[in-house]
Amino acid sequence: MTIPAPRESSEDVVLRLTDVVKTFPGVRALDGVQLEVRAGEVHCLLGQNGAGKSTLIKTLAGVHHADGGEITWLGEPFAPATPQAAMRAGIATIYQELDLVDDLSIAENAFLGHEQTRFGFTKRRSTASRTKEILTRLGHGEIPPRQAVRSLPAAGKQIVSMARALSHDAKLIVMDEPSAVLAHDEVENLFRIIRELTAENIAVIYISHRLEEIREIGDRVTVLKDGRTTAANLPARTTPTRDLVSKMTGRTIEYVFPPRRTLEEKPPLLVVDGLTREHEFADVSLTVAPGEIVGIAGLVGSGRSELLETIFGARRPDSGTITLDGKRIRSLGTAVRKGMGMAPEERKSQALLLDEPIYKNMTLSSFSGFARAGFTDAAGERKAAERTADQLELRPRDVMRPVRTLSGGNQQKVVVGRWLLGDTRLLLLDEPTRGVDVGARAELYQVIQGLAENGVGVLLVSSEVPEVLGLSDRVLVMREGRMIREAPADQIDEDTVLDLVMAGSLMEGEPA
Amino acid sequence: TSNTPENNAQVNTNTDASANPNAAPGQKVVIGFSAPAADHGWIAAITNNAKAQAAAYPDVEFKPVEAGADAAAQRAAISTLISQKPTVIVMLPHDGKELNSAGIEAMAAGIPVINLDRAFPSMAAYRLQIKGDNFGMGLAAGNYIAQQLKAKGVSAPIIGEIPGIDSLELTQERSEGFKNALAAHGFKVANRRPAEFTADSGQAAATALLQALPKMDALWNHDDDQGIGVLAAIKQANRSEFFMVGGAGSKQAIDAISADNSVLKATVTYSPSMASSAITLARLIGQGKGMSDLVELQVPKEITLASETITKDNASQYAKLGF
Amino acid sequence: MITETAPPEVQKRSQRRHIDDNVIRNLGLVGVLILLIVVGIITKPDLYSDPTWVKNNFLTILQQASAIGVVTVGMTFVIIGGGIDLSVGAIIALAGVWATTLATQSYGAAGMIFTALVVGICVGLVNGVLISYGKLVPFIATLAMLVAARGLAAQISGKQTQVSANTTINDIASTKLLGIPLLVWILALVVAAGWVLLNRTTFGRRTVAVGGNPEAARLAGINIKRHTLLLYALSGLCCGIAAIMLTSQATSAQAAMANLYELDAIAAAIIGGTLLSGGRGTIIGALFGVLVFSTITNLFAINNLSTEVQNMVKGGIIVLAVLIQQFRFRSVTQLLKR
Amino acid sequence: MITETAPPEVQKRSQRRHIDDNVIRNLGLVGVLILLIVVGIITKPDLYSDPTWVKNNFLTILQQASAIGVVTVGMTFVIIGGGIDLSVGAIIALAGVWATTLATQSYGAAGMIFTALVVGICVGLVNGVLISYGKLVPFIATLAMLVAARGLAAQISGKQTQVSANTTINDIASTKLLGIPLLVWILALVVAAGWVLLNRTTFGRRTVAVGGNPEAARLAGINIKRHTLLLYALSGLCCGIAAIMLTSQATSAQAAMANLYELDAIAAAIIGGTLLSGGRGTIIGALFGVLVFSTITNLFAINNLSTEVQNMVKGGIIVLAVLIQQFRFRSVTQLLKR
Ligand SMILES: Nc1ncnc2c1ncn2[C@@H]1O[C@H](COP(=O)(O)OP(=O)(O)OP(=O)(O)O)[C@@H](O)[C@H]1O
Ligand SMILES: Nc1ncnc2c1ncn2[C@@H]1O[C@H](COP(=O)(O)OP(=O)(O)OP(=O)(O)O)[C@@H](O)[C@H]1O
Ligand SMILES: O[C@@H]1[C@@H](O)[C@H](O)OC[C@H]1O
Ligand SMILES: [Mg+2]
Ligand SMILES: [Mg+2]
Repeated sequence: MTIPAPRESSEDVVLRLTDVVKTFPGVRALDGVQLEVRAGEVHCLLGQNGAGKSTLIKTLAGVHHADGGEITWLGEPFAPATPQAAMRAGIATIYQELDLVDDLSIAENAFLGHEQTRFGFTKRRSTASRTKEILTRLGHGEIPPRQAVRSLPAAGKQIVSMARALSHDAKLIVMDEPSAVLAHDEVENLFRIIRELTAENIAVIYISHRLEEIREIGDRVTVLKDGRTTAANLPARTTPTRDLVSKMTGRTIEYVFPPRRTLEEKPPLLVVDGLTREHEFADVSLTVAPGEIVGIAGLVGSGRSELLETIFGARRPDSGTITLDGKRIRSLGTAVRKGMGMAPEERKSQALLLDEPIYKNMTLSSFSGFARAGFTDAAGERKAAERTADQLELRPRDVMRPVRTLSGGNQQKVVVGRWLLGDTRLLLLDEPTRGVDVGARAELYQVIQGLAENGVGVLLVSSEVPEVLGLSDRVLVMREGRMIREAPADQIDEDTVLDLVMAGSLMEGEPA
Repeated sequence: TSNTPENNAQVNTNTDASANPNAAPGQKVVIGFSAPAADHGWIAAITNNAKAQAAAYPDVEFKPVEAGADAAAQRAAISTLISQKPTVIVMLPHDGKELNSAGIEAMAAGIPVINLDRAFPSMAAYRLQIKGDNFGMGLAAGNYIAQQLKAKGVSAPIIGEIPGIDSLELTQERSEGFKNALAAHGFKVANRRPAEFTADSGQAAATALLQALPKMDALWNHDDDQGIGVLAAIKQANRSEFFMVGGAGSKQAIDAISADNSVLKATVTYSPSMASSAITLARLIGQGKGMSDLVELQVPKEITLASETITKDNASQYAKLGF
Repeated sequence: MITETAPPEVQKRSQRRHIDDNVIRNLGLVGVLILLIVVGIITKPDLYSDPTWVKNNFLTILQQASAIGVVTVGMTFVIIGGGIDLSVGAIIALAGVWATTLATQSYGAAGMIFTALVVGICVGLVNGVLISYGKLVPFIATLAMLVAARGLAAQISGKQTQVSANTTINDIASTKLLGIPLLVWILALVVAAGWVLLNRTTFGRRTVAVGGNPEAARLAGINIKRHTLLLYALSGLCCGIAAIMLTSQATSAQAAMANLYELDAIAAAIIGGTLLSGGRGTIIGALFGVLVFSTITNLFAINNLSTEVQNMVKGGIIVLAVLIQQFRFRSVTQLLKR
Repeated sequence: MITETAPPEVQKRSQRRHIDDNVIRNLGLVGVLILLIVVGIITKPDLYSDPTWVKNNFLTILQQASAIGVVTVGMTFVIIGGGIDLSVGAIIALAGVWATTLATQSYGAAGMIFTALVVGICVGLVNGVLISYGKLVPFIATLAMLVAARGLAAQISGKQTQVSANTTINDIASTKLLGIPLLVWILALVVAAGWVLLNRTTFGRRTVAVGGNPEAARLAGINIKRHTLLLYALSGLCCGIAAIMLTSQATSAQAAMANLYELDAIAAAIIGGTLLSGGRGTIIGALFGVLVFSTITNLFAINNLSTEVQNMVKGGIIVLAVLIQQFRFRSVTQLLKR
């Protein structure tokens, strides 16, 4: 594999990695990485789930220690022993898994590990005011620094993570999938901040699975595959998607949605009528027909997750009814028995038993079905799981592996696969492609469509408007807990949805 | 009780063969010994006394086995001991009823068992039973208190009681005896706060009791070791309107009684010297001898020590017997 | 219908790997056991030179482990399911005392056994209700039960040691089947049943799910409240069985019996590889954990160590056992991965 | 530089909410305390009609809570930091016994206090090393220490109750300052210091981080191992202080002292709102937890309840206390959310 040599050996290169290797027991996570980052640029890292992006940045951050290769930072050899050393050297990191302490305040989180103190006592006032400054800079001056992080939604937490990175006097800020939990407008806000940073000659390493973002904010792209650099310093705006994807996956996958099918009219499978939960959503009515994919678009915090969970019976509605196939759903137990399934928003905390093998995770809701007289049928479960793994192109296909060892995208497939095993007739999907790489994403789309073709109704929540539009037959737009618009997917476009979602107030009179 | 090393007066040193023919060295006796792990002074004294008494006889080999933390552990220890075939076994069981079967097992194996302090219910489980009189101890305490109060002319006295570990049967027996003695005089216990035979638990129980009874006339504390804490609590609460009776007869308590500078005016004995006697008698049983002052050729089957009442007047006599 | 796909090499290897975590942990414990026995042989060669004694000693160790072993099986389920049961000792006492009241004894052995089991299950159910429906932290709910059940046991027994006059019950402890004590058979049976229940039934699968990730279990349609309830009832049942075993061994029961069994059972389960935070654990590991403790006790007994030295050494051995286990665990895993 | 674009609302309601969680929890406990006192007044109106008695009773409750209160402060730190310390009672015994040997007593009060504190800290450090560097589960490491330290204490004391002949030490328990017992002042001091340490210092904030999200703490550059070590040393220090307090109260020390303090301290911390899984807890809550227990004991004493009834009722009260707390907690939170 030939790697294009750096085009210029200018002095403004702040970070250079040569042949960096990092092995975990049994896994060679980094297997010869080359990377070159210049001051003031946004350098994007691209790669499939499990390619080694997070491992790479953790090596830079002093969390992991490289087993081989060379790192130069500001012209000096660099091997940070601890996260603190890296931070002191001027490298701040926003980690992929939110790294906040729920019971500390926002200000305390921002300055955790480098607290402002006098004789060991925390200087609370100045910590709070400095945090406030940073939050204001981040466009969120309204967040009170003394509030506990626990009370923030995911997007708010992401902002605190950014505030923490900015609380250091950094020359390089590494961002590992910062946009994964952000809504469209929040991403714009993030980009504004990144531009301010680079204007100050601060370098940014930006990781995302969303190619459009890389086009918009990135300067150069380095692609990782299986722990190796397969392409370095590609121009972010002009490199054709086809090339990027093939460098990442070794294949050419079209990052497109499967062709739309024609739906036959059928009586609805799911009927939701006047569903309300105080402070979350109000008076939501919707239907899903067999074989139909209904997408819900909306901002983060608009109450979509809560709506799905309520439909699934995991939360009790204040009022309204849920009917599946003419039968009222009043509890989660009946929902599952009647053929409803849900892939929740937070894979790790809501869906997976990370230390259990893949097949047991897949059969988590159906193992009783395999069992005879209460005795489980492990072989049967394994076979079925293997079939599903094939169907989903799960990698690795080995269903005995603990789920923990899978990359994010593949973990998501396991969650979806769970509901392919029973006879699921209605599938609720909450952000099914969050953190999932381009290749896996395309596969998931195929699977979802395949399900629909087999008559399964799908209710999909996604913060990515193109995904909602591309995948759904019908689109619902939700804002502040209310359905404000419903339209067939081919009669609504991205701009309209975004307008509805954000400047929604202008549309108040619009029919739902 | 005290951390002062000293000579042990609880041991029978009358081993001069000229004066006492039983003391003449005889055939060798291996005495297996098992008592619960010491968690307070009295039990510690039991083990120490047994050991010291055995050492006083040249013809005795002392084989102690640790009885561990509970009845199950002691059963296991006894099994091990039986397999080693000692001449006799001296056993202070965790609980007489729970170890009854162990006694039977040893007797069946041809090893005479000396049941110390906590009684086996079955006569077949022991050759000799030597124990203190728990009921009698309560009785003695109750009688002393009643007499004193009568003498003072108190008609409706407020009497407190601080027993030891309340779930033990021996505690129940003591309290029963106490209750009976008081009832004979028309008195009753106003408040009863159990401790755990330890000084800190004694302090806590006494503090609670003193709080519950703002005025008190008499107090019986079952155990002198926990009494250290009880006395401390009384002092801390600045109380002195009542008198107190102890239990067991520790050195510390006897000294305090003779000094007469605290509320402690008496203690009723339950002496760990019974362990020394048990060893002496075990030796005789092992050698097939009787007690020389008695006509009988063999040691009797049951001996119950009388609970004596130590007061200022006779304290000097008991001073050396305090443990 | 059944298609036989040739499994790829990778699969075989990793299949072994996953299972091996537990196996290696257990191997570590077996190593500790062997070490303890070797120390026994070195310190007491005379005893160990007698084959009959060795056999008997082995059975004694097992027998001493039997009641606490049964309790530990129940405890392991509760912990894997994300809970903890501090009341096991108290439940045993209550069940034992209740089964040996004169009234109960008048119904004979069957009545006594029935009573012990029912009392155990019922107390377990109360724990379960408090925890799953009352939303009490398991630690607090079962601590409250510990206190209350011992109180009730003292009340029922009048703080007396209640002697069992029932020879059938008393004989359980002395009966042997095929040369092996009945109590050991009971332990074997409970361990086997526990193993099957955990590894081969839907109940076991739910237990792992509920303890490993309650939210995921709930969203997969598992009724976690009911399951939690059942787990505590199961632990209560094990206590009921243990109550009969202990009553038979002591031919009596009393309110203070099975003192601190909760600590022993929890410790054995954890040493056996059960995660205190739930979601992972093995029955065989728990059994080994119990055996380690009962072998330590045996070693002390044959060497007649004084209690205080015993305790000091025991603390050291526990630490050592876990360290050995960890050491083997890591290094062997590394080796296998190569 | 700072551009003020209209920010999207990521953040909406109730910044009061978090602080209130704790305050409300504590209010619940205050409610329970008041309830207990009211029951006392109803059942013993004669006693409660005497103001001097009421004052004394109040001080007695505090005084009896003082040693266990100090231990609970240390325990709360350990639990918030994601651990548990089962050895507190044993450390107290060892520190107490060591401080009252004849040799130590010959160095006078200062020597005794110094010894108790140093023993406490050292044992705590051993716990900490085993847990953070030896990677032992805290439950197992401190359980092993429980056993070993009590063994060592028995060895040192020769299983005797060691009487303190030092009047300075013995007087601590009977001294009053401004009408309030010195022991209560010590408790107040430790609680205040604990509160400041937890809420106003980096040490405290890092404790929350280490227990709440160890990975995040590590990524923030906190030395988790060293911090864990310090937490156990802190708990050991609290035990050393408590050892002196108890020794002074009982004018003696022995190997069995402070029996089961571990359970009491853990229970008080949890009832006070500390999460057993770490990351959350309050010192004030822990204090209230201790006070609830010591008030219950007081209520039982003035009503002369028998041990067995006491225990049964106590179990019930614990459950009730937590339920009341939960109830208030939920409903008030709901109110605030409106
Ligand atoms: N601590 C660890 N121990 C063992 N294996 C690890 C560890 N961390 C990462 N890995 C493995 O290293 C490989 C690279 O993982 P990494 O998290 O760097 O991928 P990534 O490119 O960030 O993926 P994603 O896009 O899903 O975040 C994966 O196979 C992963 O399973
Ligand atoms: N600042 C805040 N403080 C407390 N709760 C908040 C705050 N912001 C939002 N929430 C809560 O978050 C919930 C909605 O958040 P959530 O992000 O899950 O919505 P969503 O529409 O499902 O978005 P997504 O699909 O991205 O998950 C609401 O119930 C709201 O009460
Ligand atoms: O342990 C008990 C002891 O403390 C008490 O004083 O006397 C009887 C003993 O069994
Ligand atoms: Mg990653
Ligand atoms: Mg959501």
